[in-house]
Amino acid sequence: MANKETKFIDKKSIKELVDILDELELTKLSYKKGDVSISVSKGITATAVTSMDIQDNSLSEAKIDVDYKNDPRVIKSPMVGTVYLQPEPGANKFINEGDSISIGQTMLIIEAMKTMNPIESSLQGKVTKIFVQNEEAVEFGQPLMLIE
Amino acid sequence: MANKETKFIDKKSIKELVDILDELELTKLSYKKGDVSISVSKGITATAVTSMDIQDNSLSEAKIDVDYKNDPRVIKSPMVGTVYLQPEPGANKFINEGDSISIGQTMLIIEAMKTMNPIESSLQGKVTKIFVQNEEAVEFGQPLMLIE
Amino acid sequence: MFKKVLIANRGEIAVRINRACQELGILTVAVHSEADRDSMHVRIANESVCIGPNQINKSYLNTHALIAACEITNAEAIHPGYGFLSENAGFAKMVTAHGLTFIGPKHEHIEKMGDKIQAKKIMQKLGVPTVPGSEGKIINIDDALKIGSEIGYPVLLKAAAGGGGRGMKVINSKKEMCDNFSIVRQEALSFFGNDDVYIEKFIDAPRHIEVQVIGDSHGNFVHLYERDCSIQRRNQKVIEEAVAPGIDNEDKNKLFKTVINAIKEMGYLGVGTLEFLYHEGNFYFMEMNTRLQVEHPITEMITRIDLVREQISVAAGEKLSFDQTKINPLGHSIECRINAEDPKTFKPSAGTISLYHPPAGNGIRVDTFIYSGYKVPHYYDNLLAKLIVTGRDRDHAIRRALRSLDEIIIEGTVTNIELHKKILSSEDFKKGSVSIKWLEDNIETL
Amino acid sequence: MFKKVLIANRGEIAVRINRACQELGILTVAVHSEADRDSMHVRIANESVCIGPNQINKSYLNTHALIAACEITNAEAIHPGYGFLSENAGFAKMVTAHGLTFIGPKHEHIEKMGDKIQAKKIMQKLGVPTVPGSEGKIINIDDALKIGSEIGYPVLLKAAAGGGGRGMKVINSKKEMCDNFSIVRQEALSFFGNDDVYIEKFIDAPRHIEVQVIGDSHGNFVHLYERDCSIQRRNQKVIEEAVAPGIDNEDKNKLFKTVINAIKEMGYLGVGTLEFLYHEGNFYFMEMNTRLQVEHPITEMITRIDLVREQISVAAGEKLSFDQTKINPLGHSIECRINAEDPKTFKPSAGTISLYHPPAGNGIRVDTFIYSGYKVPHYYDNLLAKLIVTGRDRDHAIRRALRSLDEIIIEGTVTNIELHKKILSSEDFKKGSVSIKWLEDNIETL
Repeated sequence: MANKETKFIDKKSIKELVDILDELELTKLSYKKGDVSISVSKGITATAVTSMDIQDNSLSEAKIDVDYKNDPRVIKSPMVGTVYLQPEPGANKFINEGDSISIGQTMLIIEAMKTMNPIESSLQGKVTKIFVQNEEAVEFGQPLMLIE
Repeated sequence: MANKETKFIDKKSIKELVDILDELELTKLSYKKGDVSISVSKGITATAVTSMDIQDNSLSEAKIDVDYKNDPRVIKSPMVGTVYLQPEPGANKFINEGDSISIGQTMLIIEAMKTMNPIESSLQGKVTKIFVQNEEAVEFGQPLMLIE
Repeated sequence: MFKKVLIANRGEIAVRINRACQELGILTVAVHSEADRDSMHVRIANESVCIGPNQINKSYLNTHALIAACEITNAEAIHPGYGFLSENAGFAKMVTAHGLTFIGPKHEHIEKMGDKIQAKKIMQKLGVPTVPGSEGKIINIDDALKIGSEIGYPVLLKAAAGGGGRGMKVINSKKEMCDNFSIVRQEALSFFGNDDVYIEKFIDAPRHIEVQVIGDSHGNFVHLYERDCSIQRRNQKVIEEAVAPGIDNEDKNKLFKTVINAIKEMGYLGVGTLEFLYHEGNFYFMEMNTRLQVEHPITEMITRIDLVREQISVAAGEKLSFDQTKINPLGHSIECRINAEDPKTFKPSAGTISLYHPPAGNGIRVDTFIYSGYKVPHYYDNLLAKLIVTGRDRDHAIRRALRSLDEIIIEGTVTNIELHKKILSSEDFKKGSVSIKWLEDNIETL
Repeated sequence: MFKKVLIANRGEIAVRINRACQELGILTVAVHSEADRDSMHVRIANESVCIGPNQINKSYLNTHALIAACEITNAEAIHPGYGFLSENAGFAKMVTAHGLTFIGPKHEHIEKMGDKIQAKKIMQKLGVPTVPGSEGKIINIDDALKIGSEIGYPVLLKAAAGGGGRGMKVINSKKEMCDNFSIVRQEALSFFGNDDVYIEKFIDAPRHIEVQVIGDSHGNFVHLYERDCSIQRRNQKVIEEAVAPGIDNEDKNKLFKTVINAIKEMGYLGVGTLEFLYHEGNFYFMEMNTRLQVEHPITEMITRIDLVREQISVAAGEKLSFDQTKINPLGHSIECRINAEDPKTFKPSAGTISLYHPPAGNGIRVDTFIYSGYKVPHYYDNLLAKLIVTGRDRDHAIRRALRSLDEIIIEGTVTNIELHKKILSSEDFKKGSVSIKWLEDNIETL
């Protein structure tokens, strides 16, 4: 018994502190009483990422609200290329804001390597926003249309 | 009841500190009372300073509890040099742990540039700790004695 | 000169190429996968295009997306870096077909040197020393046994389409040849889609010596001396140095002469590296890499030639800015490849770099793409940084490397920094001239 | 060679010297004030000693503490760096008297060159071209007027003990001489504790050209070409380059000859710099700095000589590792002094460096002591880092500097990085050969 009392490492107290750390969502907790002191930390926090963001040179980032990037209602560009909103110069647009669209319907064309690629809608609903202009260059993953 | 009194970790106080931490929008809060000290941290931690601390090459840091650095009861070295605890080899020490000391009394000698510099106490009281060994090298600001 | 160049790569080499372009006044287009949006090569480029999702075959190997990215940005040329599409003759051809410039050799040279059997034949014909072996591919066991007897066991049985140390087996006897011949062909087929194999004399414990060359389209061909890349683990280079310690100058000059003659005969364009095994005073051609090497900076340091700048210039049709007489190597340079890997298991690691502090000062160059706060994606290779140190001589360079490795701080991921320290502190390394087997044989006791 | 050296300095130069020592296999002792406990020079040294509180006169200028620190650590030599005690003849003498080695010239040379009148006389005698002026100090107005008439107005009235641009006044006429003579003497007395003044021809809008020299104790004396330090603000150098653009080689070689002759006659030991004004093809000796210069790295880059290494070696009694024939400058190198200062008011700044990311790659060297998380103390000077870029020619070096300045990130304190970009982008700078007045005249419109 006496032996147990004098055990160097008090794992129980450490565990208890970690539980408190978790519960109170702390990053660091130090505790000292008498000649025992324990300090526990969790979760490295990286601060530099945003600091490094000194320039934004991507094609889309500046123009498109970044929130749409992960919006499931948004159809994003499956390829790099140039957007055409109508089948040929002078023709009507495939789709206008406010139009309804069905799955499989051509929404626009992306030209890449001299090839015209019709892009079909994977969603059904009303086109509430078209993010791209005619003849605009788009990159992979760039939001094209919002369908609600 | 008695068991509760002597419980090692005082979770209630930790919680209270975290509440204060949150309320005052702090990232770190340390508290010390008697022999208990608690430190809690949250959010962004500037990790670089301590992270850089990969080696400790100073003369004193490793040996002296860093807490004593700012303790007003401690007399620190006013110069760089070599400590002598007695006036000459074989003689009695100027002072021993447990002795009383008065202001102006020589506590030790520091040799620098072949000159013996008697170091006098600026405090009065009982010498409870002598941090330095005979012939030990000391740097500026290094704790010499604790006087209570 | 080009007005705008697209850099079809990522990581430290994309950063390296970006810098060379900007110093030439060329605008740059970075391409990136979705995972690499925050990567350094994207940040420092003039423009960037996301070309696909995280998987390399859908992004960095996506030839159509790369051409399309040139189209929408009006980039005139593509620099492929190393790895990825850099030695893909089909891509080089495609780039040219689209009226763009591929910053690299002509696609015929990529193709010829990509086939190891053909490459060896060509070099042999051009007077470059090669490993004794079969004249070409071996299709039946009888021929294999005949050649085995001729050059004497042990021999190497190699897949023609292999490379980087894969697709080869040491055969010690007639019996082993009989046992393994069809197995190796089978493996070659399944790994490389081609069951052509050939036989070479097996050279035990050689050194890896390679010669850097460059050619322009005006008939100028220069070698930039050699590099020693013998410090390897599982055929991956760990430390490289220039020049190679302890090799007779006369032997080297003789080799350089045959090498220059060969690339002149080929009409080679751009940078290239001829890799040799070196054993007991003899060089044996292994293969030619028709691209920039990871370890090109050590050659830059001792020759004071910016290889990437010259590579871009000659691709744009300009003359080399120097000739052979200007190449007088000075000092000694060592490169340590700093990988994110477990020091015990050597498994690649990832994670967020919570703190990065590079070594600095006289003679130190660090080529990297990491920064404090950068999240290293686990999709790509694990080279974090190249520490390149240059000193007045080999001993000085080693000391400089050691003090630099003491200074560097990379937190948030495990690295092989300690391994580098151990290698550079070892007596064997200090003496120089270790073989390509040395690191594997000694790694436990370093 | 020394076993252990104490570095009596802080900041980037202490880090620089520490690296040179460690590369020579010498153990290092850092000294520091209480404020500098976390400073980089303390972290990378083998040992450290706290020598006093924050004020420099109680710590870095505390000669007794420095000697005592050598005693307790058994350091055999003291490297003073630049500034602080580096040109204090008394300290050099004291160090020697204690059986230690002062890594610098003999104290007699420090003393002689520290007195500007005496220095000029000595150099004149040794054939070095000087500014026409009084042979020595002027003690009365009659002599002042006589010399003013002889050399012709405008003239400079200078304090013998002045330096760094302080203690001097332009005198445009006889009347101004009468009005100002006693005022300048009075100021000299109160600033420098010495009212000796002398008169020199005033050279309007010259360039600042300086020559790097080194000597050993075996009779070897070498010059390492020149640096152009004309980009100055309030007599503080901002950008330096090597070699100086647009100066006739024959004129330079003639100058180097007289310089080498002079330091040979002196029996000069260690590194030193002779500063000249350059105007219309003529050089005029200003002063000699008997220590390492802040801008020594640009000379290192173009000559490939490690000046600090050589400085330590010759102080230890060794021979220079090279002779004049080995010094063939290659390429062009530029140093930008990155200061913590307000870009509008130029006031020194302090603060915690929340993020530091240096530029890197081919041709880039950064000498610094800052790191992410470092708290810059406000007690000391505000030089944070020296960005040293080297290219194949001046134009390449300028482009390299510009791309590096785009890459560097220092957050948490204001810096003069934008000023450097403006200077390097200006047409005047690109053309070369601006005068020491150029920056001040153009700073508003850059």
